Amino acid sequence: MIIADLFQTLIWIVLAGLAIGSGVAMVVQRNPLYAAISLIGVFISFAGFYLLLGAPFIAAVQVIVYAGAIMVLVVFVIMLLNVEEEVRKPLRLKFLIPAAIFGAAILFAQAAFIIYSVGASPVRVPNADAANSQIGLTKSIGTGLFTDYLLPFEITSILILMAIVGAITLARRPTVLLLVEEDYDGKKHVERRTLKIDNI
Amino acid sequence: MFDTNNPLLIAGAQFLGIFLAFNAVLVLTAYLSLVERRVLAVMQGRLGPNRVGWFGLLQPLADGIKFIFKEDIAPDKATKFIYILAPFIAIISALMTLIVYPFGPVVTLPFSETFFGAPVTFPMTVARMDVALLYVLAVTSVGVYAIALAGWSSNSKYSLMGGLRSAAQMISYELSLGLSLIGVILMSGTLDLFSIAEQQGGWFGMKWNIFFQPLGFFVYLISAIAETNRVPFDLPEAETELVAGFHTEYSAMKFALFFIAEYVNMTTVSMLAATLFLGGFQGPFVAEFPILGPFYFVAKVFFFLFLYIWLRGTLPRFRFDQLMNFGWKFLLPVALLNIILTATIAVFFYSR
Amino acid sequence: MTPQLSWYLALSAVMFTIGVAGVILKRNAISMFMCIELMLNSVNLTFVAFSSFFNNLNGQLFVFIVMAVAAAEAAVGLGIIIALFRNRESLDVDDANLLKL
Amino acid sequence: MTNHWLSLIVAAPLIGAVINWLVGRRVRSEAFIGFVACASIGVSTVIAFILAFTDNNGAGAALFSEPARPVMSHLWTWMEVGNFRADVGFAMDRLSGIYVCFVTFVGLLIHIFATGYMHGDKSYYRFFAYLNLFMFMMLTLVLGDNLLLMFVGWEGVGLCSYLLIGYYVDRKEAGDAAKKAFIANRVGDWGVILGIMFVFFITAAAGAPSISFFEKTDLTNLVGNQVPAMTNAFATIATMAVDPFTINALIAGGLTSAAILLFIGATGKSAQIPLFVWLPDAMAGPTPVSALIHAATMVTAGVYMIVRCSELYVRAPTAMAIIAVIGAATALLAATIGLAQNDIKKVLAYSTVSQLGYMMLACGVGAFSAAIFHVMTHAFFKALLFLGSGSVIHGMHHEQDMRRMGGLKKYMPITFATMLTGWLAISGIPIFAGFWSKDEILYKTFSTQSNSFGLILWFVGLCTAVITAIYMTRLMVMTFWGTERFAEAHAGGQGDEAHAQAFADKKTTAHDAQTATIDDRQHHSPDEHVGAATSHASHQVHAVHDEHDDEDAHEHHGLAHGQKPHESPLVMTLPLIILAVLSVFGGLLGAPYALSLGAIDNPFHHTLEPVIAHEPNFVGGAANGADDAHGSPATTETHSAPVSANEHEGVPHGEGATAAHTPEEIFTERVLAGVSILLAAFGIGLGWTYFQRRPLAQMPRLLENKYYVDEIYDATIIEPIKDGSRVGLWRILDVGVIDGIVNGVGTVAREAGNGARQLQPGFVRSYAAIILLGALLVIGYFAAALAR
Repeated sequence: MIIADLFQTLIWIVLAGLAIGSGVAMVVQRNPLYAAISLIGVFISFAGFYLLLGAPFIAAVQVIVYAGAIMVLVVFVIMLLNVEEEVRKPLRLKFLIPAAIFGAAILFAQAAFIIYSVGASPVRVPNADAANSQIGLTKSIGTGLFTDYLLPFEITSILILMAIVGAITLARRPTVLLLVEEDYDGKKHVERRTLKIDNI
Repeated sequence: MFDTNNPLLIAGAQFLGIFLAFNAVLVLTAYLSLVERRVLAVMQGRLGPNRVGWFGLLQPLADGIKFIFKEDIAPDKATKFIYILAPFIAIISALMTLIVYPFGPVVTLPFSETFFGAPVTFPMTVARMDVALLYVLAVTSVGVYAIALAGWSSNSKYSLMGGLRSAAQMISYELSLGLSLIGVILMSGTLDLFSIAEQQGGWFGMKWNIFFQPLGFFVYLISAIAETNRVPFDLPEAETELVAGFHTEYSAMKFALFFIAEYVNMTTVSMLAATLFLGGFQGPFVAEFPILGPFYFVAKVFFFLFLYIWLRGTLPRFRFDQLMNFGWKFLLPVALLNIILTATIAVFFYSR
Repeated sequence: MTPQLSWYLALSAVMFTIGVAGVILKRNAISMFMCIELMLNSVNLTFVAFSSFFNNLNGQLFVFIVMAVAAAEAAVGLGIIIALFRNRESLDVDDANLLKL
Repeated sequence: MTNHWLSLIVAAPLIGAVINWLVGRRVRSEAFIGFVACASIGVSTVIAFILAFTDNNGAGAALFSEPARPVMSHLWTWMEVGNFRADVGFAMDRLSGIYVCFVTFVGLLIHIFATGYMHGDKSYYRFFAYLNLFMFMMLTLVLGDNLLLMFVGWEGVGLCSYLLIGYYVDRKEAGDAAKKAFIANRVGDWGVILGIMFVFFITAAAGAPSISFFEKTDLTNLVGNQVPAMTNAFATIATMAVDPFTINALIAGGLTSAAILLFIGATGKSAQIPLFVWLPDAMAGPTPVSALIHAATMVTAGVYMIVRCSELYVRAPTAMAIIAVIGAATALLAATIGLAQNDIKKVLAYSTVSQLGYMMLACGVGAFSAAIFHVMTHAFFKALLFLGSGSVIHGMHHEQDMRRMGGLKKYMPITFATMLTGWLAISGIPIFAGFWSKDEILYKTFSTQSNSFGLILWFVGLCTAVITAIYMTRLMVMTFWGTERFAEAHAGGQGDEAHAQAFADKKTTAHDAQTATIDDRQHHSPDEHVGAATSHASHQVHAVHDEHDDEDAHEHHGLAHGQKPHESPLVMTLPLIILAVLSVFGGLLGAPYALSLGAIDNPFHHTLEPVIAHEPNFVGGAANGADDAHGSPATTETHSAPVSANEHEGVPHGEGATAAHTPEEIFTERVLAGVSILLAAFGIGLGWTYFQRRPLAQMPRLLENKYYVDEIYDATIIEPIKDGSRVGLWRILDVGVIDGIVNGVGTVAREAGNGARQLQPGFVRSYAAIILLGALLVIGYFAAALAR
C-alpha cells in the first residue's frame, strides 16, 4: 500500500506541476491560442485530480464540458476571428500598480494567516478513501441531482436554454432590410440597410 | 502464491491488456487500409494493391516503411509547437478509448487453478469503468483539437478551412451522437459498457439494443460517420475543394499519425456501435462458451467497418450547409424524439 | 503519504490566483474569458476535494451545476466576443471602454 | 330653508359669460352678445327679487321672514380637511338679500347701458364675457355662505377688475392701472386670508370650528340628500368676551387681530387709506366698468364683509376705532383731492373713495345698517353719476377733460337732468337718496359711544360733506353750465388714449388689418353724429371710417371744430332715467323716524336689524332696542334685562326699536339734519358762486397732485423694494447665495464625480481589480473573525 500511496502522490505532484505550469503559461502567453491550449492542459490535469479524488463522473464531465465543448468553442472563435497576439501597450491606469502591490501584500498576508490558522486548527480532516468511495459514481450523482437538487438542476436547464437563445441572438447574421421607395416619377429606389445586433 | 489483489499485479495485467489492445487495433487498422483499398477497387471494377506480398498482404508494412523514411517537411510559417502537437493529440485521443471496450465476456484464465490455487476470472476489457461511456465521449471530444489545431498551425488557407469545417462539424454531430446514446443509457441504467454488453445477453444472446433503439442506432450511425470525418461527411479533407483539408501540409510520419488515428477512430466507433446496439460480444452460445465472445465482437466490428467502406464507395459528399442543416435540423430533433420516446416507454413499462 | 485536503486547497488557491492575475493583466477578451474559466475550475477543485474528503455528495453536485453555468456563460460570452469583434475589429477590452457596444 | 333657485342667481351670469366667450366670439353679433349678457343678468335679477320679496313656497321672503331666516342652497362640500369644512353653498339672508337686489338691478342697468356704450367695439364679446364673469364673482362674494367661498368671489372680482381695467389691451396706461389695482388688492388679500384662518382658529379654540356665516341644519343638497350640520362661526364668536386692546391679544390672534386683518383686506378692496391709490387709476377701464365695479358693487365688498362679520367687529372695539378713523380720514382726503381734478371720471373716482370712507366710518362707529344703506343709495347715485359722465364722454367723443366741456345742458338734456338728481343726491339735499344715508351716518357718528372721539369724526364727516357738495357743484358747473369750451382748441386735454391712438394710426397707415382692429374698438368716428343730438337710434350701425377721416385726424381728440355734443341713445339714457328715479326716491326706504316726522320708522334699518350685531356693552341709543338674531344665552348677561326679555318673549324688533325713540334723540337728530342740510346748501352755494364765475380756476397744486401720494409710495415703498430686490435679492441673495449654493452643489457633485470617475473608466480590468480588492477585504474579515 505504501507503494500505491507513493504512486498516488507522485501522480498528484505531476498533475499539480502540469496544472500550475499550464496555468502560468496561459497567463504569460500572449498568443490566445497557446493560452487556450495551456488551459486545456489545466483542465485535463484537473480531470486527473478528480479521478484521484474518486470522482470519475465529474472527471469525465470536466473533459466533455470544458475540454470538449467550451474550449473547442474558444479555439473555434480564436481561429474564426484570427486573433492577433496581444500588443504591449503603455499602462493607462497608473493607480493599478500600487493597488496591485497592496492587493498582493494583503493576499500574501491572508494566505500566511490562513495557513497558520489551519495548521493550528484542531479539526482533523479524514483522508480520502477514494478507492472504495461510492460518492463519485454515476448512480449516486444521478440520484442526488434528481432528488435533493432537482430544483437547481431544472433552473440550470432553463439557464442553458436562455444562454442558447442569447447566443443565437448575439451571433446571428445581420438582417438585411430592403427599403423600397417610389419617387414622383414612379421610379423605385432600393436601399439596403443592415440591421446589426447593436442597432436593435 | 500470488496475491491477486496486489495492485502491482493488477497494474501489470492492465499494462499487458493495453499493450495487446493497442497493437491489435493498430495491426487491424493497418490491414483495414488495405481492405479498404481492395474493396473499393472491387467496387470500382479494378484490382487495387496486390503486388507487395501475397494478395498484397505486406502492403501496409511497405506503407509504414515509406512513411517512416519520407522527409518530414514542415511549412516555414507554421506554428511549430502546435503543428507537431496536433497529430499526437489525434492518435492519443483515438487510442485512449480502447481500454474500456468489452472485447469479451468474463472468462476464466486457463489453468489458473493449477498455477494460482484458485481460478482467476476477469472480464475481457482493459479497464472496467463506472463512467466508461462518458470516458469514450470525453476522449473522442478531445480529438477535435487535433484537426482544428493542425488546420490552424499549418498556416495555410486550405488547412484552416479544413480545420474550421472539421471543428464545426464535429461539435455539431457530437451533440446528436451523445443524445443518441441516451436511449441506450436509459434502458440499461448504467454507463458501464461491460454491463451494457452483459445486459444484451438474453434471448439466446440476441437481445440486442438495436431492436429497442432502431432510431437511436440510426442517429448514432450517421453521427459516428460524421464524427470520424468519413464519406459522405469528409468535408475537412475534401480533396476536390481543399486539396487535403487539415492535413494538407503534413507529410511523413505526422501524416501517418493522422491517417492511423482516422482508422483507429473508425474502429473504436464501430466497437462502440457494436457494444451498444449489437450486443457487443453477445451472441448464441456465448453463455456456454465465453471464448466465442471476442469473435462475435470482432465480426460485428468488421461489419461496421465494411459499412464504412461501402458507403465510401457509394455516396457523394455533402455540401457544407447541407451538412449543417442535416445535423442540426434533422438528426438532433430525431435524437431528442428518441430520448422522449424511450423515456416515456421506460416510465410506463420499466418503472421499478 | 497520500495527498491531503490542504494540498488540494493550496493548489486550488494558487490556480485561482493565477486566474485572477490573468483577468487583471490580460487585455484580450478571450484570454480574460479563459482566465475566468480557470477561476471557476479552481473552485470546482475545492468542491470536489471537500466532497471527497468529507464523503459528502453535495460538492460534486455543485460542481455539476457550476459546469452547466460555465457552459451557458461560454455560449453567451463567446457570442458577445464575436459581436464585440464585429464592431470594434479588436478584442482588446480596453478598446471597448464606452460602456456600450 | 333650502331653495336651489338661489344658485341660479349665481350661475346665470357664469353661463352668460361662458356663452359669450365660447359662442359670442364666433357669432360676432352685438345683438346676440348684448342679449345674452343682459338676459343672464336679467334672470339673476328676477330670481333675486322674487326670492327677496315674495313668499316663495310659503318659506317666507328672504327680506321679511319672521324670524329672520336665510334662504340657503347647499351645492356640495368643497373641501373637508380635519375639522375644517368649506362648502360651495349660497345663502340669502336680509343683508345679502339687499345686496343682491341692488347689485343685480344696478348691474342690469349698467349692462344695458354698456350695450350702447361699447357699440362698435372690436372685442365686444370679451367685454361682456368679463362683465358677466364679474357679476358671477360678485354674486358669489355676496351669496357665499362661508368666508372661504366669499373669498373666492373676493378674488374673482379682483381678477375681473384687473381684466376690465386692462380691457384696452393695447394701451399701456390701462395695463399699468390694471396691474396697480391687482397688486394693491393682493396686499389687502393676504389680510383677508389670514383673517379667515384666524376666524377658523378662534372658533376651533372655542370648540366649534367653522368659517360658515350661517348655521346649517335640515338642509338638503341638489339631489335631495341631507347636508351635514354646520355651526355658525359668528354665533360662536358671539359667545366670546370683548377683546381688549393689548399687544398680546394682537399677537396671539385674538378677535382684534382677526378683525384688523379682515379690515386690511377691506382697505384694499374698498380703496381706503393706504390702499386707495388704485381706484382713481382704474378709470382707465371703460366707463360702464367704472360705474359697475368701481362705484356700485365691487368696492363695497369691504363694507359688506365688515358688516357680515359685524359680530366679530363689535367684540373688537379697537379695530372699530381704527376703521372709523381710517374711514373718516379717507373721506376727507379723497374729497379734497376730488376738489382739484379736471378729469370728470377722476372726480367721480375720488368721490367714490370719499363715499367709501363714509361707509367705513359708519362701520367703525357701529352703524352697520347705515353703512349698508349708504352702500345702496351710493350705488344708485354713483352709478347714475358715472353713467351720466359716460354719457357725457360719449357725447363729447371721448373727451374727459371738464375744462373742454361747459354748456352741455343744451345738447344733452336727459343726461343733464339725470345727473342733476345725482348731484343733489350726493350733496345731501333732502328727499334725494344721499341725504338720508349720509345724514344717518353723521348722526350715528355724532351719537356714537363706542369711542371717545365721535365728535371729531362727526366734524370730519361734516367737512367732507361740505367739500363733497363743492366739488360736485364744480363738476356740474364745469360740465353743464357756462360757456361752450369744447369748440376751443385746448392744450393739455386729457382724453381717451385709444381714440388718439386710432387717429395717430390713421395718420400714418392705410386701412390695413392692424388699423382695423383699433378702428373696431373705438366706437365712432369724429365726424359722425354731427348735429345729430336728437338721434336716439339705439343700434345704429356705424360705418367704418371713410377716407375723409384722415383729414379730420388731429393730435387732440374730442370734438372736432364745428362739431357739437349729442345726446346719447335710448339704451344709455334709459338706465340713467331709472337710476335717477332711484336716486331721488330710493333714500326714502331708510328715512328715520325722526326726520320722517314719525311717518315711517326706517324700514331699511329694521329689515337689517336681525342680521347685524350690536356692541355687547352698548346700552341705550337708537340702535339698541333690538337683539340680533344670533343672540345666544352666553351674550345675554351683557345685555340689559328688558332686551333679554324681548328676545325671550319673541317681541318683534320693530317695537323694541320704536320704544327707543326718546324725544331727546329725535331732537338731536333733527338738529343735526338741519345742520347738514345747511352745510350742503352752503357747499353748493359756494361752489356755484365761485365756479360759475371761474370755471377754470387753478386749484391748489397739492390737491391737483393728489397730495403726492403716488410719489410718496414710489419713494418710500416701491423704490426701496426695487433697490432691495436688485441689490439685496438679486445681486447678493440670488447670485451670491442661491446660485452659490446651487453652483457649489454642482461643483461638489462634479468634483466627486471626477473622483469617482476614476473608479469607472470603462476598462473591464480595473473593475476586476476593484472586485478583487473587495474580495480580499471580505476574506480579511473572515480571517479576522476566524482569529477570534
